[in-house]
Amino acid sequence: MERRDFLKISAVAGATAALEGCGNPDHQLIRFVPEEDLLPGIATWKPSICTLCPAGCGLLVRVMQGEAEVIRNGQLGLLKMGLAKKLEGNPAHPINQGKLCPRGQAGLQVTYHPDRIKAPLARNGPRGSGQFREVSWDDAIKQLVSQLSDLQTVKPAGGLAIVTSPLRGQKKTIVSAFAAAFKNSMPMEFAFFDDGVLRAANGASFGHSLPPTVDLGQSNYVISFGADFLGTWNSPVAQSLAFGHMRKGRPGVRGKFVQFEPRISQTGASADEWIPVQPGAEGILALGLAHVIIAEKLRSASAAGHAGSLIEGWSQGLPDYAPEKIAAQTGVKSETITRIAREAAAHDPAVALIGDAATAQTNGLFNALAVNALNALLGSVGKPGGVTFSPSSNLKESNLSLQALASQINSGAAGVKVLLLYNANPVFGTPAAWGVRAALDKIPFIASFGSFIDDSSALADLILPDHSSLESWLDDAPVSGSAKTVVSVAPPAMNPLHNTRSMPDVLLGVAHQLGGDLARSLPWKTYDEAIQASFTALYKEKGSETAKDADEFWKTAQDQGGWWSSEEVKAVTAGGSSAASPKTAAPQFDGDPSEYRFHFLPFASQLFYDGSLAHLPWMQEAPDPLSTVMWGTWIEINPRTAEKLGVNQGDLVEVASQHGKLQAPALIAPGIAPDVVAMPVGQGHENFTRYASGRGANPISILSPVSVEGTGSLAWAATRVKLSRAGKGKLILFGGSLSEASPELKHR
Amino acid sequence: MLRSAFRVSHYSRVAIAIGVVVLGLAILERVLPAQGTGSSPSAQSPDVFTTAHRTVSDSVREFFGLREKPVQPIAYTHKVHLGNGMQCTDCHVGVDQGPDARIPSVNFCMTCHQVIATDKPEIKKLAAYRARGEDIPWQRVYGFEPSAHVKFNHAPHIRAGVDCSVCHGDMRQQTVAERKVDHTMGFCLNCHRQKNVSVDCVTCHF
Amino acid sequence: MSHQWGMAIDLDRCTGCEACVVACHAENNISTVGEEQAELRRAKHWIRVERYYEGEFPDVTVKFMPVFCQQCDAAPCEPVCPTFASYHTSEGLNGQVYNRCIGTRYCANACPYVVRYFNFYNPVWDKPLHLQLNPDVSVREVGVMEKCTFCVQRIKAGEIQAEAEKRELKDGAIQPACVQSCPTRAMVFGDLSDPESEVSRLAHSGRSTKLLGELGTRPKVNYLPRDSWHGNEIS
Amino acid sequence: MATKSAEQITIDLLRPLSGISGRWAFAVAILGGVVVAALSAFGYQIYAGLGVSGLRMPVFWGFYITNFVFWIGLSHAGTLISAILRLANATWRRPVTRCAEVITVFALSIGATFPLIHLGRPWLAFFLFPYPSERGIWPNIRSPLLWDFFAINTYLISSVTFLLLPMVPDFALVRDRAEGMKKKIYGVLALGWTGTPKQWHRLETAMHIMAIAVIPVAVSVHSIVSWDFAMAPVPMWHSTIFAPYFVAGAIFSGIAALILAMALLRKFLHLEEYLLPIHFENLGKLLLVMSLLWFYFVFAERLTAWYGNESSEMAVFWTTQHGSYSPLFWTMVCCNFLIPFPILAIKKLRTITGTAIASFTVVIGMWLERFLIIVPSLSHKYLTYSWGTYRPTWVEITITAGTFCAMALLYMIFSKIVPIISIWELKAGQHLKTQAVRLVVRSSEAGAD
Repeated sequence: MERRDFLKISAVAGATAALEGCGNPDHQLIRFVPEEDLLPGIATWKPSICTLCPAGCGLLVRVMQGEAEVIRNGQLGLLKMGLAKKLEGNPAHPINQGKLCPRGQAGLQVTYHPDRIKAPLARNGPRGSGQFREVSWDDAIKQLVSQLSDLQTVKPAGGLAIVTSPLRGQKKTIVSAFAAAFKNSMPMEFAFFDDGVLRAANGASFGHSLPPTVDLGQSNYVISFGADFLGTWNSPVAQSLAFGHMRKGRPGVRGKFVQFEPRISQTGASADEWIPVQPGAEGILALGLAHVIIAEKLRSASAAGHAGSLIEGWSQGLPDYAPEKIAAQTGVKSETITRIAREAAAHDPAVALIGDAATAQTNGLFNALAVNALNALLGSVGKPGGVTFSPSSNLKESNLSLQALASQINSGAAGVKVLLLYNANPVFGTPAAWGVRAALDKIPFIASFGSFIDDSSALADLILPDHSSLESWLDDAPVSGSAKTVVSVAPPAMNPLHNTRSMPDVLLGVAHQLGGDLARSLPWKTYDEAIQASFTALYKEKGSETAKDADEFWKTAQDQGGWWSSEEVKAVTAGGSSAASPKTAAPQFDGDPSEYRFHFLPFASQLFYDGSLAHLPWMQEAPDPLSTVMWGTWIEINPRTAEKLGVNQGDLVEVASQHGKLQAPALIAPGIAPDVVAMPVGQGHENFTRYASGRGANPISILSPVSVEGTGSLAWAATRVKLSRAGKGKLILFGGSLSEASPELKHR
Repeated sequence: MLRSAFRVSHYSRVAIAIGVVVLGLAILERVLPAQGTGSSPSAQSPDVFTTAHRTVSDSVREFFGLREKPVQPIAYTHKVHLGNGMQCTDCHVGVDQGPDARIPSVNFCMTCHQVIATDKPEIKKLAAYRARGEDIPWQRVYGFEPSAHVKFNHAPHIRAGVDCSVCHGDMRQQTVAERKVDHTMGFCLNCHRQKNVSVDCVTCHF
Repeated sequence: MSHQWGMAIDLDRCTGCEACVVACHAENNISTVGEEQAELRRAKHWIRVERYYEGEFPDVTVKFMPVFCQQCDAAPCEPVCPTFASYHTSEGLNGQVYNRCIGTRYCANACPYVVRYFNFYNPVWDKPLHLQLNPDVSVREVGVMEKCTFCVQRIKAGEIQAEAEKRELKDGAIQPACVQSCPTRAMVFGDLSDPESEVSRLAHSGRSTKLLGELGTRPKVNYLPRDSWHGNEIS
Repeated sequence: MATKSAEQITIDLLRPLSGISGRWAFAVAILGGVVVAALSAFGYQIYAGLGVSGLRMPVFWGFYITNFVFWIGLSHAGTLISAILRLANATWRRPVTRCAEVITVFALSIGATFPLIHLGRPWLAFFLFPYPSERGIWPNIRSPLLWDFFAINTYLISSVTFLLLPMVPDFALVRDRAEGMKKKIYGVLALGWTGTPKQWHRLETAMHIMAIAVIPVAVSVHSIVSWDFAMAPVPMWHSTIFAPYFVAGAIFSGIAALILAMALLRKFLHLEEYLLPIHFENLGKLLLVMSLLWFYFVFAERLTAWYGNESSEMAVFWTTQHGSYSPLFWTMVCCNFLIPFPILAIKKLRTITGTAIASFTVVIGMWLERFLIIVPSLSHKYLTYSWGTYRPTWVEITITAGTFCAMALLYMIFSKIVPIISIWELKAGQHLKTQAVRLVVRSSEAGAD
């Protein structure tokens, strides 16, 4: 929104308008007959579900009557309709109990975004040119059907790839069933911040391949290894609620919170003790703590059970992990290690959690297993104030990784003829080194269900815009954040603004046109039918005590936003698989330390999460909690390092890895290790609406393609980089100063 | 030279000059979209919403409180409807529950006018709207300028037993609704003072 | 005795997550000014989370502090306004009457907390973003000062509702958007004139402090500073 | 001054009124151009919004208020000085007073426009007038801005009267020597002055009353201007020293402006025989005193702030002392003290050129002073998180330049319409002198007997 331009452009527009002598355009628009019966000025609150991150918080949507410009049977006009005015947490929902994070609240702007795709689009001009023409839904679906029916022939020309965000509930059922009906189909779920490592580790240690639910509220001592659990990790709202309770919710009791990480995160900022640790050394540190606890007989090694047995030398009391031995490697003083270990052991229940960068090192799995073992040793698994696992719902891990697929396509090993994209932006979310972009170019037909033209859907041949989450039926089964079993459901909170259709409905429609096994495997006509079916099943299984029949069960679920078990399910550790744990404790880094002198630490932006929210003006203009940066990105550098490099606040800095380089303004802050530079994920979209396109740089693009040993996940914290000053940059800060003591006073 | 400055012919020239300037300003005023004056050029572009007026003239008009008389698409007569024993709240639903009174939609009218007085020209208009699937583009009669920042709420006034006619005139006497009462701040304050209810600014302005 | 609305913020709970900031934008029709204006430091955040680093690596600590209009009882912003656009309401709020404001910006200079925000231009929403605008809150125009109102629209709605139902207002029945959203329940809103209310309890707890209290502005927002760990220390 | 004949004086001083030189017209054109530019800049600001200025959080007052204080300060040149000189019956004042009083009227009217220019919604400025309305809302009398509003209006009215009164006989003089339209106009302005002793008597008493009345008004005006700042709890603003500090500064800059004006008039209107070195000499001495006084005030203010060592004040203190604003600060000190002091202190240098140079630097210095009072304090308030900075835009700069040109323009036009030196007062001076001579002669004769 360039002011000056406004002045120029619209002065002209104004002139013409005035000369034509026409009045306010609104007056010329016809008014359609209202479709719903609402009282003006009176708000109604409708339950919904937040779909912006995997936490799956419950929403209440404030709906009021308003007048919107809509298109009805090809004509533009004004329609009095219920409009979502505000998103708040659903107080009844066990995950977020009426609270909501900034991202969740900004979800409102997704629905009303000026650059939302308003109708199905077909590519018009060369791929990636961003030229599309509007088509009718019938034509669009016909096109998709014809493409897919080719794949159903006896000898298909190629496979069907479906790349989606991690799905749950009936959406997942529908997508997998749809994929299953094709000969060689490759459904895969992609998210940059995936929890694959945690799932693997928890599966191995405790037999639950799920992210943990941490009962912080009851805990007296919390040790977090790099997990930004108050900001973006896992189920932040649930964890924030619990954190508040841990701090001040229990009269006379205040738990301690220690954070180990190389760069102070928003979560680390709230820690009682923030202790920098060498990147990738978290596991070693955890075992160091375990060593002290065992050595000082504060707990017996056997207490750790299976989780401990996965760690080499556990039964011998981890001789290699004596504090003084690991002090250098971890960068943490041995006495600190000892002290923390003693405090943790002395303050039952104590709990350790790990996430984010700590699990995104080459040794991420080892780190996670080590922390699991520490938890087990502290006896905090499946106990109040410890980690529990909500009973798993339908979660089928997709076997194939996007990296593998891309390389197969590029090498010609796999022939993918049709790609369906839903809620995933692989072009933005994968390192350039994966070659996803090239792979997409090789795919003859790409259909996207996206609501926006983003870096990936810009390459699509067909765009079938999905409803916004407020306009569509939703169901979800959160896997973390509450010890209760939670199955959320929500009818549409408002009527669609544009000519869009819900993705599952489109798939079901296509399935029925294709017929055959596919149609049989998807018996429902619409998504809500599918959801209702799942709730009928749920009623048979669990619901009988809460409702007299399936219909009532279904009704109440819709009214309160889902169904949740009354009792808290304490999932006990089910032995766990004897997956061979990785032997190597030490992390590997891509790049020769002598040349690439700095660890490159991307981190989830509190406002943009993984970048999927960079198109929301509220998120762009809200100051980042720590840097206070608005409308841009930055590279966080330790003051001493900056001094050595001759870099000042706001200078443009070039960051180069072995796989690419980028430029961003420097932010000089004390909370980061001198040998680490950090950069938020989220900005740097080539193509993502007027608010995010071409803004800042994307750290993911320069990451090395190494993956976490023993899993398919990307080791996104394992890249080394070199820095150089590249001139003056632009850094928009909301905060005037770093510290309360005014710098001017130094002169005294 | 100084003397020459006062020759009459000079005056005429001055007069002409002034005339030209005034004219120029007038033209500018028409075409220039005002911004600071409460109106932004962007108001011209249909794809942004702003508090701005569309032209300087708009803002000037509002500044002096000039409002043109609303012209209703259908000559709805309150007189007849109320005469037939209908109540205000029959159509203006919600007035006793919330801030605004509902203006009935074409469907609502047609519930009766399916059968009643279907031959009358105005009712034919009504039916035509319904047939086209359009709602009736009623024009506002009352209502505060946005720049007044008044947040009026009907419900408490109804509950306090203030009769509709106090603020809207006696609709029994009106056919098409007219602005019988001028909703100035003074008008509101008088009543608030008499009934000694709050005259705190934030009671209405927020 | 009329209500005296006040707030208490437990900084030991606050995690600087900014939920309150976005909640406020959503509730109060605060426009986003865009990159160019943000660079000129004209972004409007009625509530902002102030962040202060202390110490140098590796001994770094960070303080978060949500700062917004403190609704002072002795507010410097009120007497200086020549038109009564900024004035003290009967319920102890610092009222801001937009239609009275002529934009002297004197109030903003007088305010020691720098929590008053000025509309340097008319706000602009790219359609259809404007459909989100809250009809219960004014949309301010150019040249007008604006600031946190303690969500007066919610207070009014609450009072009208209670009056309609012929009942007393319950403590916690009214919540400003920021308080409602706060994921750690760090913010508590209520009636300071009611000694039973949660906010009074916190305000009179030993921990309560006032921001720049030494200036004698008598703010109605109470800050409970970050606590330290009292567990049995081990050497 | 070599005693001139009354006729000669009249001719000399009326000369500027007849005829317009090309140079004059050219200058007017240039200045007028800038003024028009400034006006259109203001128009653009109203049209586009205050955003076109460089104001931002937390600096909500910038160039406009700086100019406001500066011009109001300048206005203390005339009325105050001439009033004091009248009461002190300093004979050398006679050629000076009118140039001085004119400065007051113009500077004041220019200064008074700035509160309007700086408003976010200038079209609502009428809210400041106390007028009865159905709303039953009056302006807030607790607000220093309202005090300003009244004080400035009072001052404007009184100083206009103070200027006009002694102009009446001169208008009559012009009337008597003109014919046609010109005669008519000046006839009206002369208010039927015929020069009867009665009229002379009334004029003298009126002038005396005005002279006494206007001094407290002038003092109050600038005290109130200072209270616009001193009343707000802003670091380095909230200080008791401000009122006298501002008044002193005002007179300081006022005298400087007066000297400058006189120097220019002398040069361009060829008044060498009327504006004599002695006048500059005396005013120079006054300026010297004020310069010392100014330095004393600044020193006192800074010392107490520094000694008090109150952290919020220190932030402002250091940012001006050797922070980002220090270049401006030290320039100000040079302009207001280090340069003018020696020039004015050393008798050799206290020449017309000398005093003119000194005055020039002082005018600049005093403008900077006002800027440095306003901006650094606002940009460094209590919460460091809210600290900011300020850069003016072309709009503010144009408008500022415009006001300086407007001043010059008004002055030039005035000097073409009214004798810039009070003719009758000068004659009166002459008269007294000759009388004095006669007395001396008589007494010597008497002594001879």
